[in-house]
Amino acid sequence: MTLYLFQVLNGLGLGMIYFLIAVGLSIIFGLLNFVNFAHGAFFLLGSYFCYQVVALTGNFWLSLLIAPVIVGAIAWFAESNLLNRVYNLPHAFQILITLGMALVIQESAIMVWGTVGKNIAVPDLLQGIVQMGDFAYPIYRLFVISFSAVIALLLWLLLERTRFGALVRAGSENTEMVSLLGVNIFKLFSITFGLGATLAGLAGVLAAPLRGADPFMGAEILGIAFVVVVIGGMGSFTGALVGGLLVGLVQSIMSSLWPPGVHLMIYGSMALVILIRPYGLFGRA
Amino acid sequence: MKIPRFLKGTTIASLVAVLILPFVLPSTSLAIEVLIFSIAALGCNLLLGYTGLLSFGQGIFFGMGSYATSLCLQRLDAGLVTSLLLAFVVGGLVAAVVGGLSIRRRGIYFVMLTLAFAQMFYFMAYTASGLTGGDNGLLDVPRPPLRVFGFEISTLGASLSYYVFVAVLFLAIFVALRRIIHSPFGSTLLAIRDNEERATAIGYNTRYFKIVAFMISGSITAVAGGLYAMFLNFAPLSNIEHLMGEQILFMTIIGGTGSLFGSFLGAGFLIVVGDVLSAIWPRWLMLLGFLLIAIVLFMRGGLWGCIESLMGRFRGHQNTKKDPPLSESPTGSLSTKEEAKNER
Amino acid sequence: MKRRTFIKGTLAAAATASIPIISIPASVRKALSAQGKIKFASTASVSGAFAENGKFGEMGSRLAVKTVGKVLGRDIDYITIDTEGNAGKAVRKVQEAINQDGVRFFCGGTLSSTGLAIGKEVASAGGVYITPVGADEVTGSECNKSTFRWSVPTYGAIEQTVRPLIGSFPNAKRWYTITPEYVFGEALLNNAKNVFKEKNIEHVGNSYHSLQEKEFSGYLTNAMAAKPDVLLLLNFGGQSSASIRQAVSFGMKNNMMILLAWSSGLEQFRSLGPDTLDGIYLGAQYWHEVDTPGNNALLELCRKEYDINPNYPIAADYTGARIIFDAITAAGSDDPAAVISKMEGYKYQGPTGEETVRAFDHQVIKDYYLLKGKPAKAMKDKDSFVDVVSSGKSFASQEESLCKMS
Amino acid sequence: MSDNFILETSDLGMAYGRFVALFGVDLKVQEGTIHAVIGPNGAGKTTLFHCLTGNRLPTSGRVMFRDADITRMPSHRRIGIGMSRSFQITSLFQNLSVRENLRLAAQGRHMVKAMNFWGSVEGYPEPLEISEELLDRLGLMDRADVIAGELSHGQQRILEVGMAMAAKPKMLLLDEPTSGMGIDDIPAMTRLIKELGHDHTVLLIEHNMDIVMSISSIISVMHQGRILVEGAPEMVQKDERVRTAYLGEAI
Amino acid sequence: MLEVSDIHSFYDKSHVLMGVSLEVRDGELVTLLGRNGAGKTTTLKSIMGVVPPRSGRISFAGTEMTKMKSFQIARRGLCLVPEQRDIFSILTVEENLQIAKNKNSPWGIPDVYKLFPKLNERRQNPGNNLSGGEQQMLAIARALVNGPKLLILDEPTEGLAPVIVQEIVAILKDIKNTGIPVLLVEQNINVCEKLADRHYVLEQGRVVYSGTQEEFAANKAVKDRYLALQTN
Repeated sequence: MTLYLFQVLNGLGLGMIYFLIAVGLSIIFGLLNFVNFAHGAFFLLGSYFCYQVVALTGNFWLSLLIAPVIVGAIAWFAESNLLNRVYNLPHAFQILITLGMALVIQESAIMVWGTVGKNIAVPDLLQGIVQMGDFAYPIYRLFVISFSAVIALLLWLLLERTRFGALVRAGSENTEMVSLLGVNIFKLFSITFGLGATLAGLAGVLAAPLRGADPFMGAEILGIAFVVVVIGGMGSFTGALVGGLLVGLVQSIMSSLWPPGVHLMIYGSMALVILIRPYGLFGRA
Repeated sequence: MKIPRFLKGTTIASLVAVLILPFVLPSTSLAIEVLIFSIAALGCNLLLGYTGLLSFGQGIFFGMGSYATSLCLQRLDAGLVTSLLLAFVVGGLVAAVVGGLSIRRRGIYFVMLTLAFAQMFYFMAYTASGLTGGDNGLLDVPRPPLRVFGFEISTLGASLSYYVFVAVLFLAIFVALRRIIHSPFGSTLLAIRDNEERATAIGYNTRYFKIVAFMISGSITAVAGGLYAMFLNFAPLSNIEHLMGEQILFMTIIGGTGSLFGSFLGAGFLIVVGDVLSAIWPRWLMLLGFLLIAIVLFMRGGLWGCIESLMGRFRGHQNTKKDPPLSESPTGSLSTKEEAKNER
Repeated sequence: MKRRTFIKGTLAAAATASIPIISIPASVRKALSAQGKIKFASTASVSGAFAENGKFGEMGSRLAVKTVGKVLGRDIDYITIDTEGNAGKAVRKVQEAINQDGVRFFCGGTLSSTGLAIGKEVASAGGVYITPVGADEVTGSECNKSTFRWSVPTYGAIEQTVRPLIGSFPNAKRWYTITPEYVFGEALLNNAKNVFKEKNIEHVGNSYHSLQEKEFSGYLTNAMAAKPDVLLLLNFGGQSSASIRQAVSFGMKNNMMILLAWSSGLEQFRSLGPDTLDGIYLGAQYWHEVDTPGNNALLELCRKEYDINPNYPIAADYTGARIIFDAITAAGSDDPAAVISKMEGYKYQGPTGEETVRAFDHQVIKDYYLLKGKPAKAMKDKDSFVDVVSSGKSFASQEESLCKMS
Repeated sequence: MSDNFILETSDLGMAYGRFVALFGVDLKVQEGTIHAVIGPNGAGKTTLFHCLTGNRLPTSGRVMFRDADITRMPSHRRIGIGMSRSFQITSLFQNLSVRENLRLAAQGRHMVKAMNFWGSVEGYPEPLEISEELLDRLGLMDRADVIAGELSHGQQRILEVGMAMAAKPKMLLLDEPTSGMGIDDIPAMTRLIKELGHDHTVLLIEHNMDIVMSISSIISVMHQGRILVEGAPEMVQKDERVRTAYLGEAI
Repeated sequence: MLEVSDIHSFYDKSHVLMGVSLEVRDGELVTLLGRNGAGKTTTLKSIMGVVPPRSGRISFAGTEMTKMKSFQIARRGLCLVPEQRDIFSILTVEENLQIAKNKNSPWGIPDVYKLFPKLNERRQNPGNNLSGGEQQMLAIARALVNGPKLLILDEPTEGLAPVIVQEIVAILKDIKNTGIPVLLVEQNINVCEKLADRHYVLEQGRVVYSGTQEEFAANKAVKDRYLALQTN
């Protein structure tokens, strides 16, 4: 029984990282109606920038601050110079151009950091474990859970309690009306895109000490992020949170129950959700 | 004598291309690979270019085709034609299931469903290692001689004779697809791609058409998979990866959707350029990334679109043909989104 | 490095393409090629998802080509084949090299599936191929006349890691395994189980995971629940790095020993870092600090040429290429059949000491190492991550071998 | 009693959540007439139209066509029983030629033949003949090979109606055929609809009163989800309730 | 204030406005009348830059606005209350107002709550919980807090019960009395006649009649010809 309790804890840790990646993807889709296949690449950049900052300064906390911001800035630049040209094109073109972008980022990462993965040490402050009976749980993982919970809370406050958040939500319903209220919708798009990428970058930083940085982690995580978004419902904060936790929990509990079926279950459940609830658990038509 | 429409134009171009391909490419085996993937891209094009369905699931059919052929050759000791026929049937059936479920949703959800199925089939193939060889793939796939009514026509042992065999199949499929496209069925697919709502309103049950399109596409792609397995004497797991589907999709789009010859151009371009660049620069995938971006920004008609507009300019009149719409509905546009929302 | 460029390829199109059409008889072609250079190809995944190994493998065979210079007084035409991490592409390119360029000598291969398939392709052309991939089938059930393997099979990897560890810690009676679910992992697991049975070890549990997995917290939790004395990791590459990293973060180093049966050597140790590695037991095919004549020579060459310490892929492909060149020289001909017969039973000073190419299954008989990570302050240079605990040769006998060479 | 009613609705109701768009509409369309449905904005005409074409499932009531209950029949099957529609917002195959648009519309009547993927289009002459005939009738012969998206707006509207005609229906449902048309194009459309009335039953939603009054035999005036008044044009024109409905209640 | 001269607008190929000219002067309430499909809503959308005119000029308070984007036009003080109301359904009443709030507006959020006490009661309700009348009130309130220099309303009484219509009319009167010019599209003639200073009538994308309230009230023929069912 304790085993499953711990698997739940693991699932939470995983789920929160999935949430951070997925929520950006989801908000971007909700507001911009834009399918971003480059989102995983922002996660990848987050991890590598984290590595770089730690390598230069030895300070993980600094990288937690800086790396996501740089990722966000890069995304902002890409959005306002490149992606904004394809908003009115069919989704197929959006998929294509962002897949192209993801490839460019991935290969650039290999050029800069090489093909061998990079190790990022857990910061001294968070090293060690909490012993709980027969089980131990890394302090860093507890930090990831609580830190991303705080981020989730802040994000929720941002989306639900501020004018900016209200604008994002309003825009996901009707961009034209938002612009008729005198809001520069293009700027709103850029900011939101940048924010989404920043969150993905943050997830990358948090994941770096857990799994290291490697050039293919972006493509890997993108699949999961889409599963989370589709299950939760595109454009929904709650959906991303519930979807992320759900996928995380399924993944870790399945690893005790039926390990080979983990991925089959994840993608199977996504297909099932689309077929039964087309707009996801919390999505709107 | 009247030449049937499906034999004119790009069919001649394909014939010429097939004849010169082994001479202009560095090797026959590269030419074989180009043709095999051209066949797969043709299958994809029927969906994407002629029906407006962006499927990430083409790898499923390719992989299933290669497994079906390989197993049929290895375990049933069947002949070449039988094995390819089996791939054809299996591809069609799998496509009916995958397509039939996926087309229940539109737009991005359709794409996501095809992606989910691609992953699921991959994990199934990976898990069923007794049948598929798992990660090692199926080794020792024979390439039996080509026999028609018991007469051995060729052993297909030499790569050139196998090239000829693949080329004949490629041309046959090309001509068949041209015929399909110009049939009442094919013309209806174009109508569905253009405006599904209207197609429904004038009496078409568009679901049937889409499923049949999926089946044809799946069968053709599966045959390509089968040919690939015999070509390599090997059916690797990567045949059924979603990356395979992605690659087939890239070929189709780079070549130009809505033009069958474009599929040949796209497959040829991606494979030859990939082969050349990978030899020169290990980071060649970055160039592919830039290429994809450039295609979206500057040449949405793909290579064939470029050729068409060049020919148009050459003839001195402007080409006014619009870019073919890519996805089943232009849900990408903001205005459409608003319209959808205001619709009560 | 030399490889056809596109321009050259197109210009020479007619010439090259005419080869299969005119279909020169094999004997004539062989005679023709005897006049020119010796063609030798390195296959490695330089682009794509497994580029980390591929890059070094290629460096190894290039080093061998450079060191040897000429064979039989003829230049070596060195060709690199990027397998793109894709077995299908690999086979196609090998086919091309065989048919178009007349290459008969190959080395390298990064992934098991690639190595197996290339072996089949080379065999059907009657060439020679030596590879360091992990798949036992290469010299086991799928063995063939053309294919040789430098790396120690899973049997030896387990024998030389699990057994000595049990020997040193007779009280560590409870073992838990984490296994990737495919042939390679399964083979390691079965070998381990045999040792467990023989040594009366309690195998307290096993977790399978898929080849895509990068998150091991779930499996590690399973392992913790079983309260083992030793955690035996049977995965490799990026997956084993992730497992170790996460196992260490779960504090598992404190309550149990961790043994990675099949590490990828130096590059992997670098990416993990000394803090993580400290105290971990690692099985390895090669370690650059081992003091043998063959290794010392390689070390010097590699430092001179690339200014780095050799790692496993470099050593493997260097040695593989050297074996082929030596055999050609010994045979006095580049006829593959003659070369193969010289390779069978060949004895030489390799990087791990004296190494022998076993004739009946083409397996190279060499040492496998059990290493132990040491703390950063004990490292005498930046690459000195581990101490060698033990080493030795363990190979299945001919009776046990699945290889039925035809 | 319903001998010559080709289309009947009984107690047709439609609610979108809390918003009720139709309150039990009983519409009866007599065979061989041009029947217009008019009404101010928000009267429920479009919703009624959606229910008749099968785009929306009504929340209550029935739709009968030639004595068969078609309330739940999917829209693509309505062509087969002789019902055909046009769209308010032009809905053509923009990238196909005018002739092909019409041919496809004619072909849709026989789904099974349309599924033939091996024969050639020429091997199935009936739709070709219908499309030639319609090109002539619509006055689009000289634009036959032009891509539909390149037609002028007026011509697109004409083609829009032509597409509905191609299925050789018993009854045509036309949704604002003149919508967005310039004044110069309207007479042609008026003439076309009037001619249609000779051999079809036509149900028409239209705002252009000139057209409605000059060609319809019966007019139903809708207001707030109900049929307010029904009758001949002269009668409807004079009805004070209709005037109030259009100009607004005194407040 | 607002001058629209000879604008031509298109939806794709369909030529909807064929030279519409009108003006709204300071402090004036002007109505735009006409049957469905006459081009009233399109005129408003052209003014707001949603459907930019292909030719012609639009200027407001002496500034040329023809090439501006919607949000720039809105920032100059043109506030549209659209026909569908376009209340953000997942936002609460309060949030709907907050995102529109402009500190330069003479109306703050408390002011509009005073104006529409019903909204005050429902301030924490999401937009999709409101009745049609409440939605209309919220749409107007939202425009007011946005700081209008010209208020543009598209059929504010459509589909509303007579009692609510009266309420809306009263509010519009109040707004007019503050001196803000209003451009009103309305089908209910009675509403128009109660409020307007001048009228324009649109038919087939052209202005076919314009006149003061007095002239219009007296002209039964124009009403029947263009607004009700009479034909020539």
